[in-house]
Amino acid sequence: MNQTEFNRRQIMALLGSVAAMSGAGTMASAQQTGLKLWAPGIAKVGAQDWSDMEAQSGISINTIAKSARADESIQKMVVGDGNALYDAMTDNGGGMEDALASQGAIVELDISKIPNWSNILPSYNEGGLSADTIRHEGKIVAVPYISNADSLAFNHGVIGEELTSWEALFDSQFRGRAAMQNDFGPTLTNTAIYLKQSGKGSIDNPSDMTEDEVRQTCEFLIGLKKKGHFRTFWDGVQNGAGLLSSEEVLVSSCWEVIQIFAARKNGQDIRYGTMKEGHQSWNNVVMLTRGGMERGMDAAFYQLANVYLSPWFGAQTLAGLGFTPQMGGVQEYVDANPDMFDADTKQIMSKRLERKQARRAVAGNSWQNVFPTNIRAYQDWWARVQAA
Amino acid sequence: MNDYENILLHRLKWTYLLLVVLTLMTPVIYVMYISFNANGFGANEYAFTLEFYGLIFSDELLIGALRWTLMLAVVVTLIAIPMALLAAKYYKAADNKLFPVFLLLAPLFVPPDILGSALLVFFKNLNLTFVWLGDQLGMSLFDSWFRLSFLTATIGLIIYTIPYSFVVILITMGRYHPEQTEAARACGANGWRAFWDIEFPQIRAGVFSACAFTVILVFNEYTRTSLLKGGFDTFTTVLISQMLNTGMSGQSYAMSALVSFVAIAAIGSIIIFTMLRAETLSRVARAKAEPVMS
Amino acid sequence: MPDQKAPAVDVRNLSKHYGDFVALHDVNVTIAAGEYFVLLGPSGGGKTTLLRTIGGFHKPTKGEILLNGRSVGHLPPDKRPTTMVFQAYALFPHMTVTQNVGYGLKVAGLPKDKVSEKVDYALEQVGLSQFTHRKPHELSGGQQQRVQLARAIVLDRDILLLDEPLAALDAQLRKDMCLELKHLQEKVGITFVHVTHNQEEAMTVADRIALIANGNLVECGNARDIYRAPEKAFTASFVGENNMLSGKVSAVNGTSVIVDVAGSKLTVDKRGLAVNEGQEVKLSIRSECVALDLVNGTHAPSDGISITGSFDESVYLGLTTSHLVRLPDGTEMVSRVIADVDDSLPEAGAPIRLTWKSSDIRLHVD
Amino acid sequence: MSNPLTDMADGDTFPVGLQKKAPLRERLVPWAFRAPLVFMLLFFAFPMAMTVVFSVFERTMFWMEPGFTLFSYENFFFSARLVNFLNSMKYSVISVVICFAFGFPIAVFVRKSIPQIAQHRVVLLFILPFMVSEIIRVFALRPVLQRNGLINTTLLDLGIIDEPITALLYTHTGVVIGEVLSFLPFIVFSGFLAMEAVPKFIFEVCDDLGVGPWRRFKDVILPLAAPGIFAGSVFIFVNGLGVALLPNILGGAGAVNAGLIATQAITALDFPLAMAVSAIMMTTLMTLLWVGHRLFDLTKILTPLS
Repeated sequence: MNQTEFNRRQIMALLGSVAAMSGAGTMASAQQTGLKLWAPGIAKVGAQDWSDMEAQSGISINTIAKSARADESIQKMVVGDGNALYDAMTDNGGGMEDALASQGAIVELDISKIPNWSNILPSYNEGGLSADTIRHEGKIVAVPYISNADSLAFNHGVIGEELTSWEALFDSQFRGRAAMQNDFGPTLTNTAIYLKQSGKGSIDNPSDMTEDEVRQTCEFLIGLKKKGHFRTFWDGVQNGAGLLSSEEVLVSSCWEVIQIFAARKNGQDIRYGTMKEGHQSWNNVVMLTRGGMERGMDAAFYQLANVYLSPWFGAQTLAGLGFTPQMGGVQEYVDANPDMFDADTKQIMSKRLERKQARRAVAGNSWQNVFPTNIRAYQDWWARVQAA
Repeated sequence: MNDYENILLHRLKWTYLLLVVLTLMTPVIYVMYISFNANGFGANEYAFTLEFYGLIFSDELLIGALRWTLMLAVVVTLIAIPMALLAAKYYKAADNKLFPVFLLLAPLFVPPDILGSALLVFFKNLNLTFVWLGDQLGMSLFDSWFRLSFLTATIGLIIYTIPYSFVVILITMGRYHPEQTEAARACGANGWRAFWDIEFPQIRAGVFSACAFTVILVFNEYTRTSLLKGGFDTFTTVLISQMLNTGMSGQSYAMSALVSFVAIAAIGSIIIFTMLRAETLSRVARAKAEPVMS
Repeated sequence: MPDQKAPAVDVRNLSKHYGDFVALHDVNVTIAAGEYFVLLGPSGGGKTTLLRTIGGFHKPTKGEILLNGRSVGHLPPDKRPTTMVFQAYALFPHMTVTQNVGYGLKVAGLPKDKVSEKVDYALEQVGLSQFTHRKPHELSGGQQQRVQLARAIVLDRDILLLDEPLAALDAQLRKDMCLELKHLQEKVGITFVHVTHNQEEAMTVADRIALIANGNLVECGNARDIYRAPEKAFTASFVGENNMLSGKVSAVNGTSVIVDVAGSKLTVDKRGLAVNEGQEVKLSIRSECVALDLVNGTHAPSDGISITGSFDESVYLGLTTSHLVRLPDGTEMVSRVIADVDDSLPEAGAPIRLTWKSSDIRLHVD
Repeated sequence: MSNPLTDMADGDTFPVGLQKKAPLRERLVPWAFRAPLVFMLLFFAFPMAMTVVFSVFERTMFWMEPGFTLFSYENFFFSARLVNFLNSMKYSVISVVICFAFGFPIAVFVRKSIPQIAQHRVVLLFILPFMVSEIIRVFALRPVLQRNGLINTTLLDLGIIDEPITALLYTHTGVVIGEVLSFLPFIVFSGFLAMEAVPKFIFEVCDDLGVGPWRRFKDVILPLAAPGIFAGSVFIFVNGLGVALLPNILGGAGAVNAGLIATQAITALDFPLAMAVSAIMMTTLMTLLWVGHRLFDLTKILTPLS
């Protein structure tokens, strides 16, 4: 064997490994038989991993972690190879399901295959308030599993008084101690709600603003940012909770789960207020991708969707992460099996449910639309806010 | 270090050096510290626990990610190291040394995000052209060759790691005398035998440390992999997506602590091993030299 | 079996260019089988390039090389009937002496016992039998070169190439190694091609010496002819301590010429060279053939075989003493005498006459 | 110096005296040695060059289409992005200077007063921090620098400060701290390589001539080690400019560098802008390396190796 032998063999090895790799790549993904679910951590309840969800739904679930960013999921599902990789995915209703359905990335659902669909919240039925958040052109394309009205978390221990208005978030007394989410969807909608209700800006519909309305909102934020009002913009639950629990910030617009984690971390008195101007309400939905349908994973999907609409899931998510259940009958379920939660968890759950009703009752609420009509304006202006 | 140098100043410099290494190591030590804390990241009270280390191997997501990362590390090393070896041999024999050096060391100077996004767009376009080509020719053989997948991640990581292994191998080759290859050829060995019997055993240390270095680099790399990988998750992308979502789980800290502990042990043993060998060699040499003098 | 009458090495108009630098220019040389042939010359003269081209480490730009009558221009070193000993660094540091010497045989695929038997014999020949398990860095310079020799001869190749094998050794060890090399060659009987810039080493070991300078083969001959009767001016200037004089031919009569050098007329044997009047020529006289004429001083008439100058100084070198004399035109001549001169020497600057035998002065035209 | 390319090429025997054209196999072998370069040309040089082409494409809803528009460049140069880019350049230079001030003396110390065999091992110590992934290292900085972080609490306990310093995190200083801690080892490596060009006797000669450490550094070490130092500084400068991680996690208002702009553009599906930023970064890098090569021939860095 001589030098040329070595080089030819070495080149063969190179080509061999390239073929093996692509083979390995596809082989490995095929070998995972379970439902390939692209979802964030908040889509599971119970145990640290997905074992409880799998037990309830009777299918095996392979989750791939998903971040909250809307444009990332659009890029993955439409331009990227999302359909080849994922059978089902979650995202914000009232916007994302229209975008994905319009691009044929997700398919219409046959709700007859979801027994628990009967106890879904009435507002989701035909003509209901949030009916269109799970439909695209009248056809049901998504199943809601959690929803909430996002509000302001504040450090009651330090501040000493209950905050009931978004004014506090932008007030100079919290200069350098305020934070908002690093995503244009929730942040711009929340600010727009405040500007509209407080009369400081002429904004018609905070969840689908015109270019000029986006400019007003962003310039308001840029002005504050230049004055050093915002300590930072948080990304993800751990970051958001860390800011509050370490008293890095005293007020922060965030998800309720962040307020719960922050309060639980060091036992400080961190609360989630009810804002008089209104809240940005949203829901998270689970969808069946076209690829999932083609690979015949729809049966497994329907079983999972059934669990998401079961009172068991509703009770668990309310107790654990503090999200609003999407179905009725949760209270009866909790009474039916008293040993599931200890006494004070039940008490917390009912108090949370009460406050959620109070928040949902506020007139100014408006939906968070992650896929507004002129999304380009949102993105360009948001880049300016980030760069300010 | 001659005899007249002020011994105190010398020790001061040594302490400064070790202090700098320690400050650079604080994140590593901090991660290990957290991995034993029951109530995790950022909590005030500290409760020692080994629970998370137990959880590592039951956490399906983490193990799956680990498997992908190991596969990626092995494949990248198997391709990058022979390439670095060939490139080093070419560099040694080339008369125009500027071109190979520039081409092989330039990836060091390209920031990760820039390299990642440039390759991402390039591969997407390449894939689109291949698909278009496939449609023209009416066959779909290479439709999915360059879609973002294991292959694109491997190519990106090869480009990232080859400068490091190229330099490491070049350093060990610096000490090799080419006359020995010629002597082997004069003894009747052909090109390959001369390389395998004579040159390789002497640069083996460099090649192995280049392999270890590449595996560690691939293991800890996040930016380029996250931009170029397909549907699978590697070790770092799982950690990050957890960080950006519900927060790094206890076992994630445990896993990264374990990985860095293993890597440090590997590098540490190389240091100790070379120290011991140098010690024994010099002692043997001294022993041999003794009789002549007496 | 290579046919007997073909020369071991036959180099035909070999040229080697590195870009525009000409390392070898149209070299022709033939080395007979079993001959100890030395390539002597200044460093950078092209002798190593010639050796390495014969060994297959360089490809000729023009011309051809035949080993034992076969053209080998395109063959790599391992496919040629040659093997090589290097100046240094050529032993495999990670192998013991036995492994080093036996490597060629292992590559050739000989069975283990045959290899160890031949290796022991080769080590015995070079006197290293008790160093078998040492590593190269545990050997002295001389021992390392002996291991290289053993490693080469164990292969029973036809031609052994040596690239300045003794350059790295100190003077005394080099002397002993020269004799060892000569005896080894006689014992083994194969062709040796030895490159060196050391004249003494060349003359000790060589059957024939080729002088190579700036890419050209200047001259070829046995040690005695090269030393006593150098053909070319360069050979004279390089081998031995020759006085080089240049002058103009003033008259040609029969077999000798009169050359005007620094004011004196010298008669030199033409040696059959085509020379005409007025031509610039070079003359060479070995310094030991030049004697100080203390007897009749400068007033004796010039007889064509002597020259006058002023005494400079004398240098005592133990065996010999060199007397330096400055000629009127500034050139310096050396007279080297064996005996220790006890009688008084002229003071510096005193006029002196140098005489020599007419057969000792040689005419060179190029 | 024999040329391995040619000797390795003629791998087999031929009938005696036959001088036919070299077979395919012999011409193939030199190509095996060029394979790595071809790979790098195909998958590194070519894609980076293509960024210029893609940066002038038209932006569509989800991808881009061939066309010619300078909108991306206009979008970059006439917006806050340019200010951020120049700002991040300024802070990168600051971190280069800090890294050099802290790191280079270590390289000089290792080269000067540590025995030859131990030198490589000491430099190896600086590889240890890379055993943890770059992202975890930066994330771990947050609890150290934040309001009730490690530094603030220790300083408060020692009474040096009475209320926590908030400038350490979510500010440009935070980014610079992150850059220095991430890239300091690289100045030690490149310094160590650069010091290879400074022969050992220099230190004895300078002591002999009574040259103080500062003058020795300025007049002797700096000129000799310049190529290595320059390469190390360019490495840190360009990475400081391009690593999106640091400003993203440690930076606050306005702390946005080219890398972050590019990745944000990718997430916002504005691929032409991302390519424009990459093209601008590559041109900055090329000019820097070209200037460096003109000032001090950069191949000198690797000469001690070959």
